[in-house]
Amino acid sequence: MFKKILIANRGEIAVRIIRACKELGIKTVAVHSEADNDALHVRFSDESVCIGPGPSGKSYLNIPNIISAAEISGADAIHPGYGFLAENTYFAEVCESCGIKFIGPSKEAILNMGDKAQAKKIVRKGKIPVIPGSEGTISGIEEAKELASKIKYPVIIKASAGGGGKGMRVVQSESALGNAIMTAQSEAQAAFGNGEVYMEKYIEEPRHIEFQIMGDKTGEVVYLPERDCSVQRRHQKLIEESPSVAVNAKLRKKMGQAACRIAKLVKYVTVGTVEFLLDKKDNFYFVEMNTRIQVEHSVSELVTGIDLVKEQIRLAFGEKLNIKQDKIQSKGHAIECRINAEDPERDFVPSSGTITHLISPGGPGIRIDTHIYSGYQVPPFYDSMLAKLLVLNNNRQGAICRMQRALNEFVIEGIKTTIPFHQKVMDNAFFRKGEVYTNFIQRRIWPER
Amino acid sequence: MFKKILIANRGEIAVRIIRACKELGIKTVAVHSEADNDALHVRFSDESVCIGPGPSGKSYLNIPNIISAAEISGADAIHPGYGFLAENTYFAEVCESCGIKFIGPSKEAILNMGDKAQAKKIVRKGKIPVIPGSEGTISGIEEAKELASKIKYPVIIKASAGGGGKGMRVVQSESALGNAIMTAQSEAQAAFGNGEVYMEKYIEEPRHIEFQIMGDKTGEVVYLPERDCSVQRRHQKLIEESPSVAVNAKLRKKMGQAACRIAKLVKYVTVGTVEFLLDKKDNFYFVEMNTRIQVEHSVSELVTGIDLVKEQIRLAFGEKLNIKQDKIQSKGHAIECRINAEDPERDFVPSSGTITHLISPGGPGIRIDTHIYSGYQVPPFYDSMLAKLLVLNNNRQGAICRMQRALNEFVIEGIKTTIPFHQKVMDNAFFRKGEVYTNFIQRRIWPER
Amino acid sequence: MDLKQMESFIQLLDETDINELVWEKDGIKVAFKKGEGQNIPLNQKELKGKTKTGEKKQIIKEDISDRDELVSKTFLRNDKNKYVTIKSLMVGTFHIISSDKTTLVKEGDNIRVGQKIYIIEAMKILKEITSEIQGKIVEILVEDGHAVEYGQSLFLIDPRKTKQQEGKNV
Amino acid sequence: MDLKQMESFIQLLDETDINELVWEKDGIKVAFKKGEGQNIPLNQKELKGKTKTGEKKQIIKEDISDRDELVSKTFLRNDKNKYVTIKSLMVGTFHIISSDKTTLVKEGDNIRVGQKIYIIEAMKILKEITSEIQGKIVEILVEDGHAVEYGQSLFLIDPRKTKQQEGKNV
Repeated sequence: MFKKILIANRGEIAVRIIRACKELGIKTVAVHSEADNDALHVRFSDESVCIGPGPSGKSYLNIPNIISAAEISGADAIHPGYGFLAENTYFAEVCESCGIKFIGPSKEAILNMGDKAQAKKIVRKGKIPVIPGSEGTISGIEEAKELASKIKYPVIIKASAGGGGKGMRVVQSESALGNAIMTAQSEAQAAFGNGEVYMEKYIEEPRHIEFQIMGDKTGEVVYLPERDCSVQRRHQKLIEESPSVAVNAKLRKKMGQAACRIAKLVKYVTVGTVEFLLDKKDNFYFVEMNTRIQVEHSVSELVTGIDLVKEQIRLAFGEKLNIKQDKIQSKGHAIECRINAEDPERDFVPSSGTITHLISPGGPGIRIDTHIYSGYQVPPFYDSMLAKLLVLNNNRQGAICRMQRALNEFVIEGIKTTIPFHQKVMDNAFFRKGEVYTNFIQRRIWPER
Repeated sequence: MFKKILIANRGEIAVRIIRACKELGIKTVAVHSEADNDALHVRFSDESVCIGPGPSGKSYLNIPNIISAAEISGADAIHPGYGFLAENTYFAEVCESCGIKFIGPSKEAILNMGDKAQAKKIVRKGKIPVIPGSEGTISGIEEAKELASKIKYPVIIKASAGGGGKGMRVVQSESALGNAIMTAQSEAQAAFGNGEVYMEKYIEEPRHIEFQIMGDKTGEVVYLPERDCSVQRRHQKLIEESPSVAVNAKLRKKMGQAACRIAKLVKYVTVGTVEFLLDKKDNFYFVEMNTRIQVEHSVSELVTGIDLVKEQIRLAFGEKLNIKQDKIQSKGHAIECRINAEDPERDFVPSSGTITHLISPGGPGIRIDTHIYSGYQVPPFYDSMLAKLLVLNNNRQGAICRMQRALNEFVIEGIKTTIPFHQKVMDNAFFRKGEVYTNFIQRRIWPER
Repeated sequence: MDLKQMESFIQLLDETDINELVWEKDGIKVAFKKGEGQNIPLNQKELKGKTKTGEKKQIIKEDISDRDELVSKTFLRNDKNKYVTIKSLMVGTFHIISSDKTTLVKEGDNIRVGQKIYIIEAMKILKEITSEIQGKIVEILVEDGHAVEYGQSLFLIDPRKTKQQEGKNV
Repeated sequence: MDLKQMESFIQLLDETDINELVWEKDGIKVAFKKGEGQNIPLNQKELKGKTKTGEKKQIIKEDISDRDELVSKTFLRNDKNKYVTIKSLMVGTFHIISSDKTTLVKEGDNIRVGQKIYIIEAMKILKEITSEIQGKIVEILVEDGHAVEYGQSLFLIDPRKTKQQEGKNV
């Protein structure tokens, strides 16, 4: 096994990785910016190296200093966590050339899955559905009509350069297509200085369903029960749960096997996630693959009892999978709320400052992953996640009740947090019924926004 | 179901009960002393009533004020927690006469099991072994010899009024019996002013093994997998785990069924615990029954996923057991460390004061039940337990590793705690091998004391 | 560290502008801290002494929108040496009107030691409470029929009032 | 600590302007605290303003048994405006002896802007670092061949020294 792992990250995931290493008997090296001198990952690790000033471009993204820190501390592996350098093929390459194991899949797998067009091409080869649409941009109306009638209405026209709803048009029938394309093009031109648009089949009220997979060097891949991450705001996941109310045993098997097939196509080793959109008729479409550990991995850990970070380290070292697909079972229902330093009343504007008072929820069925403590100063440089609050209970109803009482117990004073937002969601009748699609927040929580 | 429950307790167990009530949708009333104005159970409850000054004799044991608090707040039930009034038959009787449900077994069951001699009589009726010995005190040497040869050597002579090893003599053979009795008698006379002694079979290096049971009003009783509570100091449990390395499936069933038989003999409703001593040849002896929820109930909750406090409330209300014996299964190995405000380096002398800095362990497989927070003042009036730190993992070895990393993460500044003691135990080779008997601490940790 | 060492430390510390010093070795811990600053005029110091945390908290809890109320309460508290509070030692329902509809006491009444001043109903039993002090009732702080907890203030008493009156009466 | 010792402490404490003292040994803890607010002369207050928290912490960490050391460090820090620290902007192994065995600089050397003063080895590459300031090397804070992190102090420089000399040289 590895002797010493350098963790090229900060916050809760750095702490999470240190925990796994401690339980595996592996020494740890924390790297940190000057803004993180008092951070828990620095406190909990065996050694620490300051690698730069606060802004992450000069510290957590500073490849030479991170590699050098691994060298001077004698680390034989680097765990990149999520974000920062986790999906950076150049970093993976540098690690390899320096004889340091990058804890993740091969750089080829990262590359193949990192490029969306390339990823879709590979996935199509595996006969897994991707959202049908134009190969590139569309211009001619006749060409567009032909494609639309092939992929079937409704379709959506999207700006190639776009985002945030600009240059986007949903089209229900052929008669509206010409106008929609023209409006989208001119909107896109105005918004992004680029009028190019493309067409995709429009999935009405989809759910975001993802499968955690684990692969070893012998080519064996297993999947864990799905996570439903439909509660999103601007493509940022806020609440994740497992299992999904929309997935029955048969669909789970079908989607899980599809996820494994994709992983096998890129010879995937360690842990990763295959993300799908699921429509109301149980059709699912590949969206992307995350070639790293994710924030929401803990949801799957709670329901299965599998320690994914330990498995990730073991698999990266070259060990074989030690669990068979038929032994992976869900032991209940888990929900995760991401507690962010953001003001939900003010459009989720980030909040930084000192945590003056902290009371953490406890008791049965609670898991907290956090790097904060009473007196902790939230630096302004990094992402706003303060804590992941997770609950496990026998069923979804029980898990929601438990989450409600845990949110009520959670006291974080000194900064604004998303706790009130989560309380609102747990109270929401549609959420409680499980009627949650990717438009849930704008439709059910803050329709006015 | 009950509408509103008054919790006649404080500390972690009061918080624990409030958590169960919240998840059941039951309103809560906290009672508290003036020393507990800022306590978490006061903060987390729906209502609170001050019932007296700091010393528990005037507050948490003040029956009129507690009953009156239930009346003015309109509570329809009282949960006594553990300690204080939990096994007070008079209190249970007053509750009954005031039309308030006492959440526990019938007062007859408390009475029958509370008197040790009475309890043993009942248990013998059920053909469950109790430690053989004299019915009362012994005086004549011939009578003693006869008894000793019947129950077989080694035997132990104990002071009737005694405790703490004074007036206690282990006798290996008949030749030493006469002298031993005389020495014990004179020692007892000197120490307690009472020279009466009695005889019991001496169990060499026993384990403390206990079974959590649940009974309903139809007379059905189930048991949960055993807890091993052998790590004790002066009969105070410090570490509990489940399952026990000394109990295999066959013995578990035998002992569990014995526990259920005892519960049935006293028509036991709600949750309770039957305690046994287990010798090295798998002989077990009934010691006592605790007719209440116990500190270490959370260990069983972790391994089984059953919420014992919720079940206790449900069963007290008159509902039926909703789980069958064959569905109760252990999902791993759990260990609990009681973190007390005591200085293990100074003979566990209690430590009170303000908690100036607190960092709680987190991540996978951790459960914390506590009423402390950063800034909390530990009052000098009550028992010294600050927190229960529990871990769950696939096996005992994994659970110990996890406990080690959790203890390392746990920062409590401002007062002395038993964290260093627990770290010492987790490191101990005998503990790690599972060679833990009730003399473990004096023999393996601090033999000099 | 012995006394000798400590002395030199203290002197050293006194001569420097070091303000705080903690020394820890093998379980021995010595901490020094110098004065925080200060020629505060004597009268201010006295004032400070009077404001206790507990009181501050109570004032904060009250509705500050009613300024007159606040001022009067503050006044009462500043004057607290003058007044005595009778607190409840029982949990129960407070009655000032007895079962035969007579009001036991009202604001402005002079009460004497041993006089029945209120009734606590607890566990269906009415318990009559007599005063342990004499004085004039400045304010009754709880309404008849309301629940009270342990330590809750029930009456504000001016103990000097009757003394004077008694003086006259004698 | 007995009563006798306690008395001498109290006297000692009374004579100084030390305000607080905590003494702990084998679980015995003695804490003294003087009344708040005491005629500290103005000039002392001014001096106090100069002691910053960061510095206090550092002093505390040092072994106070060596009093000369303490004084000298304190002196250095009080004089810190005089000196400039050269810090590492890279993580790696610090070299002051180059590959051809020549020592680049030593304590007491005068350095000029652009002079090669040390080498950082990172990712098997040796990077020569030149000075951005001129002055005299008061102290080299890291030994040759030791690892350094970002922001670690490497040299203590007295920037005035060469200015004077240069003045003479010119």
